[in-house]
Amino acid sequence: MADIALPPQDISVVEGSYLENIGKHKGLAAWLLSTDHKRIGIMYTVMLFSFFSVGVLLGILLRLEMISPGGKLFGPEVYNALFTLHGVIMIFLFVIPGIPVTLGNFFLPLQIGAKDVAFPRLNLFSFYLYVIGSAVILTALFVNGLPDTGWTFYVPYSLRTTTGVTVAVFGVFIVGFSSILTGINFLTTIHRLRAPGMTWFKMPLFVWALYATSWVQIIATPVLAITLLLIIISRVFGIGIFNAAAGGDPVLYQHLFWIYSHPAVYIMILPPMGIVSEIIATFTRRTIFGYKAIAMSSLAIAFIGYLVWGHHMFVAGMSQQADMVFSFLTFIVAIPSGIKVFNWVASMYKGSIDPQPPFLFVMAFMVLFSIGGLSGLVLGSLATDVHLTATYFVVAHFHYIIFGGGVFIFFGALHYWLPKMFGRMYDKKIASWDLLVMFIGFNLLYFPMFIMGYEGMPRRYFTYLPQFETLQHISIAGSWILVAGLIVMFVNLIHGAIKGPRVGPNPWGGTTLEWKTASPPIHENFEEEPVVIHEPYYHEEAFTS
Amino acid sequence: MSEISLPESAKHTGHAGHPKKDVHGIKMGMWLFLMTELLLFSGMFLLYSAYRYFYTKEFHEAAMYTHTLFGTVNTMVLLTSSLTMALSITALERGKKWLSVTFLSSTIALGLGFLVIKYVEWSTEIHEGIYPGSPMLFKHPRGFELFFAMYYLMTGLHGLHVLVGCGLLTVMLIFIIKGKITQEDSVRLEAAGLYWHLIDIIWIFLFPLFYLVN
Amino acid sequence: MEQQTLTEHKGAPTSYGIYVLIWLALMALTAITAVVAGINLAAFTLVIALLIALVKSSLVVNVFMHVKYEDKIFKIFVAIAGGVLSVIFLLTFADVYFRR
Amino acid sequence: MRLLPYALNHAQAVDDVMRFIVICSLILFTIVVATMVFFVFKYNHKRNPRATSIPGNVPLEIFWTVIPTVLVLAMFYVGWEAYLQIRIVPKNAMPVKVFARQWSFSFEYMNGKRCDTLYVPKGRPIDCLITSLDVIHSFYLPAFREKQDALPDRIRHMVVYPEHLGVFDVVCTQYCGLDHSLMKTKMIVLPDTTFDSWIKSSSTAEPKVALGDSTIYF
Repeated sequence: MADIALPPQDISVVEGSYLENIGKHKGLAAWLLSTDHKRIGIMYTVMLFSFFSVGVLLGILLRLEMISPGGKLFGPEVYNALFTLHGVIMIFLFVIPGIPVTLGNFFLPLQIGAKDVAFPRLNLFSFYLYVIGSAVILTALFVNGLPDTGWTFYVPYSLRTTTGVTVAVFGVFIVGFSSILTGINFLTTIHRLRAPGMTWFKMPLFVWALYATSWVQIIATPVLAITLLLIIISRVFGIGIFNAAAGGDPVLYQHLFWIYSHPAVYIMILPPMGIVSEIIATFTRRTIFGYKAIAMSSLAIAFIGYLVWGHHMFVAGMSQQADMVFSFLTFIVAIPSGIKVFNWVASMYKGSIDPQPPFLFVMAFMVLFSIGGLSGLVLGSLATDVHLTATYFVVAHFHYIIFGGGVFIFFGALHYWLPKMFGRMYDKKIASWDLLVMFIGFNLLYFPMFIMGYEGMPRRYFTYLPQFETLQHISIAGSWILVAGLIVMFVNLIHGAIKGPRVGPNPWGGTTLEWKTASPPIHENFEEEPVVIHEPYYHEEAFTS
Repeated sequence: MSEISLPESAKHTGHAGHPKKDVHGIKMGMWLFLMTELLLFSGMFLLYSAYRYFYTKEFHEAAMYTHTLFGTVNTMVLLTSSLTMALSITALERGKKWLSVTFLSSTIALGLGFLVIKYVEWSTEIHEGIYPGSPMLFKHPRGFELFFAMYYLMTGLHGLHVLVGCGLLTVMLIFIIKGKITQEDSVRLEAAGLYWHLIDIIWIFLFPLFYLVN
Repeated sequence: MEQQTLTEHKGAPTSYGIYVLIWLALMALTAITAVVAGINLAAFTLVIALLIALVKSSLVVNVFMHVKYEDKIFKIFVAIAGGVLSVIFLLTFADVYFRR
Repeated sequence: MRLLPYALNHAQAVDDVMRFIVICSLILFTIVVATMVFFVFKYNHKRNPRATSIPGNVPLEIFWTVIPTVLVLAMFYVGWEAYLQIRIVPKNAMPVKVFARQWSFSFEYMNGKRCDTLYVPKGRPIDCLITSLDVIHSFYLPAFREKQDALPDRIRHMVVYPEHLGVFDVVCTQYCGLDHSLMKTKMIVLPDTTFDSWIKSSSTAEPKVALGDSTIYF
C-alpha cells in the first residue's frame, strides 16, 4: 500500500486492511477464494454493475428504436429479444440481488459489530451460484436464438416459442437459489451475531431492512423456483400443466409467478429504504424520527407484500371478487410506505443538515419515489388500472420506483460508503452536479411515458403511431442525458476509489458501528469486539441540548 | 468512540461463533432452508388444489388408477426411516457411535427402498399406459391428464429430494465413521435429520392427495 | 431472546422409547387413513385424510424435529411458514373459487 | 385532463377516478417535497449548527397514518365502483364474440356473420365474449379505457357502450410474439339502422357510411 505523495491532511495508512492479501492465496485467487464478506461484497458489486451496464445499453437501444414511428431500426425480432434481455438482466441479475449482496454483504456484519456473516463459505457459494446462473442466462443468447418472452415468461407463449427460453429460465432458477441462500445467511447472522448490547431496537435501520428483505427472499423465491421448473419440465417433456388445451389454466401460472414477483419488488425497494434512513440520520446530525415505526413498517411491508400480487392481473381474467380483494389490499400496502416517507421528512426537522452528495441522492429519491409511489395508486385503482395496465404508464411507474427509487439510492449508498470501503474520497462537487444531470435526464426519459401511457401507447411495441413522436423524442433525449450522467458518476467513483484523497474512519460523522473501525476496514472488522450502549443514531451533541 | 466502553451488563450476551461452533445458528439456518423447501412444494400443492377444484369429478376418478397398496407401503417405509433417523441422533448423543451408524444405515436403506418401490410403481403405471400425453389418458376427460401430470411432477420432485437426502445421509455416515461428527459435535447430523424429516412430512401430505381420493 | 441460549438445549428428552411410541402412533394413523378411504364418506373422506395428515406431521415436527423442546424462535419460524402458506392459498382461492 | 376523446360514459368515469387520484397525489406530493426542501434550507448546518433529536411524536404519527388510510380507501372505492360498469353485463347487451390469434382479431356476431373489423351500433351496450385461439392476447380499446385479456379455451366478458359514431382503435396489449405490435384493428360505431341492414345482409363488404364529423381516433 505504498502510496506516493500522500496529501498533508492524510491519516496514516491502515494496517491490515481487507484489501491486503493474507493467507496462502495470491493475486486474483486471494479474491476469488476469499470468504471475507467484504471481498465477496466487492466482487458482487463488480459483477452487478457489469450487468447493469449491459442492461443500460439494451435500454438505450430500446429507446433508440423509437426514433421514428415505423420502428425500422431493429424490427420486431430483435426488439422483442432486447426488451426480454433488458428485463431479465435488470430484474434478476441486478436489482433483485442488488443492494443486499453488494452493500449488504459488506456492511451488515460491520453494522452489527460481527466479524463476518454466519456462514462465510455458504456466502462464497452463493456468489458462485450467482455467477453460474448469470453465465447460463447469457448462454441462452447463443442457443436457439434470443429469448423473446419478456421477463415474465408468461405461458402459453413461453411454452410455444422456439427460442432459448429453457436455458434462460434455468439460469434464473439457479440465481434464485443464490438469493435464497443469501437470505438464510443474513437472517442467521442478524439473529446470532449482533454485538453485545445490540438489542433488536438498537439495530441500524439498514439492518432492519435487510432482515425484512431476507424473509421475503427465502419465503417468496422458492415459489418462483417451482414455477420456472414447471416451465422447464413443460417445455422439455411436453407436460401440459398450464396448457389450456390440456385443461391447464394459464392464469394459475400468473398467480404463481406474481406470488414471487410482487414480493420481489420489496426485495428491490426495502434495502434502499433502509439506506435512506441511514443517510438521513447521518447528515441531519440527529436521530431518525419514529425509529420503531420505520423498523416495523419494513416488516409490515415485507408481510403485506404477499397480499397484493393479484394487482398485476386485473385484466388477466381473474374473478371479480379477487380483483376487488387485491385492489383493496394494494391500497393498504401503500400506507406503510407513506409512513416511511413522512417519517423521513420529519427527521429533517430541527436537524443540522449538511447536504453532502449522499444526502442529495436521498432528496432525489424522495421526489422520484413519491412520483413512482403515487402513480402506483392510479394503478391500484381498478377502473384506471384496466385502462393503464400494459401501457407505457406502467413502464414509467415501475422505473420511477425501481430505478428512481431503488437504484438512485444504490448510487447514493455507494457515495455514502465508498470512503469506508476504500478509505478514499471521490470528487464531491462533480458528484453533486452530476446528480442534477441524472435527475433531469431521468425525468425527461420517464415522465413522458406517463402521458403516452395515458393516451394508450401499449408497452412492448417496436413501433408506434406518429402522434407520439414528440414525446418519444423527449424520452430518447432524456435517456442520453441520463447515460452521460451515469458515465460521469462511475468514472468519478472508480477514480475516487483508486486515486482519491485518503479519508479517516468517519468522514461524514456517522454514528453506526461501521464508522467505528478503520477505513478501509481491517480483516476481521474490529480491533476488539464493540459493545453497544446507545441507540443507533446517537449524535451526542443533539441529545445533550 | 464514546460508545465503545464496556459496561459489565452488556458483556457476552451475543457475538457467538468464531471460537466455537454456533450450534444454534446452524440449526436456525437449516430451519430457514426447510421453510424454503416447504414453500417450493407449496407452489405444487397450490396448483393441485386449484385443479382439483376445477376438475373435482375427474380427479376422483383418476385417483382410482393409482395403486393404494404401493402408496401405503411407501408411507410406512418413510415413517420408519424417520424413526431410525431420530434414533441415530439419540444414539450418537449417548455416545454409542456404532449403534448410531447402524440406525443411520437403515435410514439410508429405507430411503433407497422407498425409491425402489416408487420405481416399480411408476413402471407399472407407465406399463398400464398411464403417463402424461399417453393415448390411454387422451380418451378420458381433461382432468385425468392433469391429475397424472401433477402426480408425476409431485412424486417425482419428492423422489428427487429422497435421493438428495440419501446422498446427504451417506456423507454424514462417512463423517461419523471417520470421527468428524462426534458426540460433542453432532449438529451436522441433526441438521441432516431435520431435512430427512421434512421429506417425510411432505410425503405425509402427498399420500392422501394421490392415493386416497377414491 | 434467543441470544442468551448459546448453549444447546440438553434438556430435550431424546429417549428411544418416545420415538418408538411416536412411530407406532404414526403407523396407526396411516392405517386409519387407508381404512377411512375405503369407507365412502363422500366429501369428508379428503377432509379426514388431511386432518390425519396434519396430526401426523405435527407429531413429526414436534418430536422427531424437536420443535417442542427447542427455542421459541423455531416455533415462530414454523408459524411464519404456515401463515404465509395460508395467505397464499386463501388469496389464490379468492380467484379460483369465484371463477366463472 | 382531456387527452383522449370521450367515447362513452365509462371513459368519463375512468377519467373522473383518475382526476381524483391525481389531484390527491399532487397535494400529497407537494406537501412532502415542499416540506423537505423547506427543512433542508431552514435547518442547513450553517444556519442551525446544533441539531435537536426528536425521537418521535405519537399523535402526529397517528395523524399521518389515519389521513392517508381514509384517502386510499376512498380511492379504492371510486375505482371499484367505476370498474363494475364494464364487468356487469346488462340484459339488453348485444353479444359479440371476439377471437384473438397471432396476430389479428376477428369478430363473430350471433347470426354467424364474421368480420375482421368490429362494427357496432351506436347506443346499445355490447357484450364482448373474448377468447384466444392460441396464446394470451389482450383486447384493448384505448378510447373506451377498457381492456381484457383473451385466454385460450376460456371466455371473458367486457361490456362496451358506444355512445358516439366514429372509428376507434383496437390493439393487443399482452405480449404475444413476433408481430405483437402489429396486432390491431378498428372498431367502427355505426348508426343503428345502418348497422341493422349491414348485419342482416349476407355481403361481407364494408358498410358504406358517412361518419360525418365523428371523432376519429388514431
